[in-house]
Amino acid sequence: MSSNADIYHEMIVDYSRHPSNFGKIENPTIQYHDSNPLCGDSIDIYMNVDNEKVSDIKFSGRGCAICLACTSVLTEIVKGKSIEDARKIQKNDVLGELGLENLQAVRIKCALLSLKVLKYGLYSYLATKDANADALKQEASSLY
Amino acid sequence: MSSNADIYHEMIVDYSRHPSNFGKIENPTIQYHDSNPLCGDSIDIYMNVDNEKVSDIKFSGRGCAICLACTSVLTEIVKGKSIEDARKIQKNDVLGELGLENLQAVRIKCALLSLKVLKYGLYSYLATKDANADALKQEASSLY
Amino acid sequence: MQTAISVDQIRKDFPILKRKVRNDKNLVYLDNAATTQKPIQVINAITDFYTNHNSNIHRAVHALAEEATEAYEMTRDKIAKFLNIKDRQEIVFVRGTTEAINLVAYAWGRQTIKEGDIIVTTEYEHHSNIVPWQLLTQEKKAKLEYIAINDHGELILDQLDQYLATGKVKLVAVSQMSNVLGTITDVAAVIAKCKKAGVRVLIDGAQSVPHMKVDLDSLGCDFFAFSGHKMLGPTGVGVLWAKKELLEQMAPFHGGGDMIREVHKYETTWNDLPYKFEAGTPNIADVIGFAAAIDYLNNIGMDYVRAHEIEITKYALDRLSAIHGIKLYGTSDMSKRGGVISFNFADIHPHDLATIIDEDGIAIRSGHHCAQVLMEKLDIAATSRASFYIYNTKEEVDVLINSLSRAARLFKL
Amino acid sequence: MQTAISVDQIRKDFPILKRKVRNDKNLVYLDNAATTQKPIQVINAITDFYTNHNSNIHRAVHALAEEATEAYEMTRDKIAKFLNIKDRQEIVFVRGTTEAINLVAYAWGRQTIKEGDIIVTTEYEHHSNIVPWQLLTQEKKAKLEYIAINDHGELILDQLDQYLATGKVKLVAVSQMSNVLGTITDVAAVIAKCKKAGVRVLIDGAQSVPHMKVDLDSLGCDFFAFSGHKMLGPTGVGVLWAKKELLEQMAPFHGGGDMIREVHKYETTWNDLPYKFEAGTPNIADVIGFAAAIDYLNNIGMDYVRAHEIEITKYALDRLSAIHGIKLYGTSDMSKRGGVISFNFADIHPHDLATIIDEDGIAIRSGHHCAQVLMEKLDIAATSRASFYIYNTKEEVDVLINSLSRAARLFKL
Ligand SMILES: Cc1ncc(COP(=O)(O)O)c(C=O)c1O
Ligand SMILES: Cc1ncc(COP(=O)(O)O)c(C=O)c1O
Repeated sequence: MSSNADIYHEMIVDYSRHPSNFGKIENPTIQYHDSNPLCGDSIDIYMNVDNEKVSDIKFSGRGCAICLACTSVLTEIVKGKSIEDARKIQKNDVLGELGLENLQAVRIKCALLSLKVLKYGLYSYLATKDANADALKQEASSLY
Repeated sequence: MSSNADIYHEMIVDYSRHPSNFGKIENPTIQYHDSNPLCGDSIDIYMNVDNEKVSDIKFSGRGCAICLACTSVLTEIVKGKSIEDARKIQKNDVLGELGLENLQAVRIKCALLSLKVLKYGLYSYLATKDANADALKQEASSLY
Repeated sequence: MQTAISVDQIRKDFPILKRKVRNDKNLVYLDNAATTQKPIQVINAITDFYTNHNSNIHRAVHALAEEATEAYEMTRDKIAKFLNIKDRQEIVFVRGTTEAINLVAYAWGRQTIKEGDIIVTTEYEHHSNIVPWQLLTQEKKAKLEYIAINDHGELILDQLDQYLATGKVKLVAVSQMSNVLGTITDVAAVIAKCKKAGVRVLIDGAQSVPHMKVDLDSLGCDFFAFSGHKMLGPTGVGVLWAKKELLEQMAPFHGGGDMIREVHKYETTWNDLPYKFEAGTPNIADVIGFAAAIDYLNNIGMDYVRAHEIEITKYALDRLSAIHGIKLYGTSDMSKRGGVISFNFADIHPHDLATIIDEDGIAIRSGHHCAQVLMEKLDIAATSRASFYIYNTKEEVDVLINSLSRAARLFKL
Repeated sequence: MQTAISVDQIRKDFPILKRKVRNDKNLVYLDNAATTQKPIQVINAITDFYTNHNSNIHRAVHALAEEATEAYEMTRDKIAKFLNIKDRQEIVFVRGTTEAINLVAYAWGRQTIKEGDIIVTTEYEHHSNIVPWQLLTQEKKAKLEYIAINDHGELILDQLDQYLATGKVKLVAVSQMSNVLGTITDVAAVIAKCKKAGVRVLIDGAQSVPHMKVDLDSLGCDFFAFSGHKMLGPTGVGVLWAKKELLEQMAPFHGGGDMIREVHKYETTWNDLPYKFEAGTPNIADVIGFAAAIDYLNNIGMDYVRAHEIEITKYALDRLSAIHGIKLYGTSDMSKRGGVISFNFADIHPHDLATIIDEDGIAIRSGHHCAQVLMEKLDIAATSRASFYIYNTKEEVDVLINSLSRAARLFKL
């Protein structure tokens, strides 16, 4: 296991103070909220969809540095992607960016809360349009 | 601790097969029922009271040899006694007759079920007449 | 197959079996339906937890909390595998079978059962599978009905058909093995009938899970309850398993820590399964100790457990039935019975009998065994009950038989 | 007075304190409000039970059952003496504080609370003393009200007067010590007010009983709940104490074995107290282990416990308040606070802080501490919490302080 303190490199600390895409979108196409019952971290994600592309994404809420850094990276990855590509994002796409692949079990929930919210959000959007939307819900609920 | 098997001397075995005062009284002055929640033993005591004396006493129900022997002895002691004397009967008055003073804790309940029923029965009779009746109830409930 | 397993070997793992009781007699422990003894592996697991890893779980990030949480959750995985449960989120830790059944009565029953509905149970149930339904049906002005038993101590399943035909049955609650008669219920038949009628089934597995292979995925019931302490595990831990869709629909039971998602002053949302039903600090050490019990059973194999019990129960039934004055209860068909023998000996009250043979170091149970409805049905006050487990031997049965003859002498039979 | 007691001596009784965590760091365990560590005496008591005496209780006559029953019931006597409870029948064993409070909500609350009634709790309660009342008041269309806290983290008791003045309050449920702020509630004042108004009081003693002398006879509340695992005892055992008259009037909670007097098919009568509320096989081994914890505390004396905690908490508050960027919560008046320190460090999220200092072997808790209503009130998401017990030392506080400066460097404070 990597040392926990190694986690707190400059990028994470910076993201925690200056998160990317932090804010709200008025009347977004998609909005989803979830929280981590163990620690109270809480994330809302807002997305606008144009031509089946995520034209804009923002998030609000509060969380630890891990949570804010991962959410920042996630929103950066998603922005501009097609819905089809966005739904394929895996946890290591986010963790890898930040060198968090070996995060201890109890902190992984902080790192993946936003991915969970994203997947549920996409599911809520696709539920009525896409026969395979249920897979997204499954994925989201099994994330941790 | 005395050997458990010593308990089962002839007198106890005899009483268990031929209990004293076994039966019912129709329309008795006092009737009381209780059971041992741990083993299901169950005793009803019936008493007729004349001139504040227990002129007749009988019991029905089922129980182990210890229970039936002690109930037999108890009814023999009570029969003919004044209410005042009957209420004073202590557990060792019964246990002593049968050499059961050192009965193991878990069997003491079998031995004292009938004394408990007697005391509650007398209480039910005295409750409205005797200012000190509550003491009987206390005694009964603290018997084991 | 594990042909190498021997009872002698197994007995070495149970330190209490070396104990002398009363007048320096070897302990002969035949009260396994009440609770089983614990192998050193289980005792060590608890000691190890308190010595090296003790912490509260789920909510902290420090090293001990991480270790404790992981070990606690690993028990859930082991139970899932042991009983072929596909989704670990369906496993709720409780104190034991009794709490599991009460949880269903409160959290599912109170929102489901309406006036005039029927809950069906059986005449050979343990009080834990009767009293919660009495309380619930009384509260809801519903009805409780009983499937009767025949002379062999088996359920008369035609009666279930009759109840189901009313269209009012909402739940059938039945044990998979009677703790008094040892009868193994044909739960597959019960569940098939109920499924056809769209009726929920709760199985009390307190006596079955410890003694035979149970596959919850193929069984197909809706609720299943059992206790750790009857299968080598510590006291204070048991399991409620229920189908996820039911757990999701159910109201929470206990409110408190861990079962919530977000608490506000006037409204609260619930945590994911199974935590929604695990309020407060759970019995962490014993849940972890329970895993060692499951490992132990896996190691010897449930097939061995069942085979050993059949062998010893058969032997005991043979020897007991040769004694004049012994009345045996339950079926003699070993394919339909577990390692539990209830009997009466002439007119000796079971309590007296238990006290007398206790003098020879023998631990049996006497009384109503929390099955007073069955006692009423059999028209007896009590039975004596010898119940076996993996460490019992035929020699121990012989000690019991000899001791019975001493009782016969004392009572001049 | 036991002047001979030293922390060094006490630490020797706790095997886990010798453990190294993470990169060979000494364990510095400051998460005692979540659960305490266990002395070898408690671990040995559990081992001894399973090794020598294990049996189910109450219903059998054999030697092991007798020993187990006696040991189990002896814990009840020890608790009675420890808390000055006059009647041992008022002591009900449960899993912990959470189950105790839920038991009251179900068995007393459901028959007592009516539409329009008010239950009063406080802003600094643990979820265990909020969510059960939310569930109950929602079911009964009653109201839940909160006594607010002032800037020192103390209850504004005038608000209690206002609620009581409505004449609609049926229960006031308040903790004797906050698990986040450490505030010691003036429960004597609360109870006096409620008694005058004829209102029942439930005290959550989860954080008080482990840390200070509690005398239930002189306190005079109606219900009292606490957990064994927060006072050196095993997980899975706690106590509900309630006045006998209340326990007698209350409906049973769980139905099952041991809580009944006579079970018939359609009606059942209840066992005497406290067994009416102890359905099913209880957590026997841990109840017995709990007695060893009480012996341990009696041995060092609750006066010592409190004095030691005051000393170490004062020291920690002094050192923490000297650090730039540390925000402390709760009162600085040590006569009104226990050994719990919640704090925040600049803009470092408590989870990150806990992870960083865990690297130095330090176990603190971070998060909402099951007190989200309080977090909302303080307008924060979480705090870091260090909580002390009899084995903590000033040197351990120093380790914490040093580790905080490492966190400051990482976060470039
Ligand atoms: C004040 C308070 N009340 C209740 C509880 C709940 O106790 P348990 O988790 O043992 O049920 C706790 C501890 O978590 C507490 O600190
Ligand atoms: C068939 C059956 N059901 C339920 C129970 C209750 O289990 P527990 O006492 O562990 O809650 C038992 C054991 O006593 C049992 O044998």
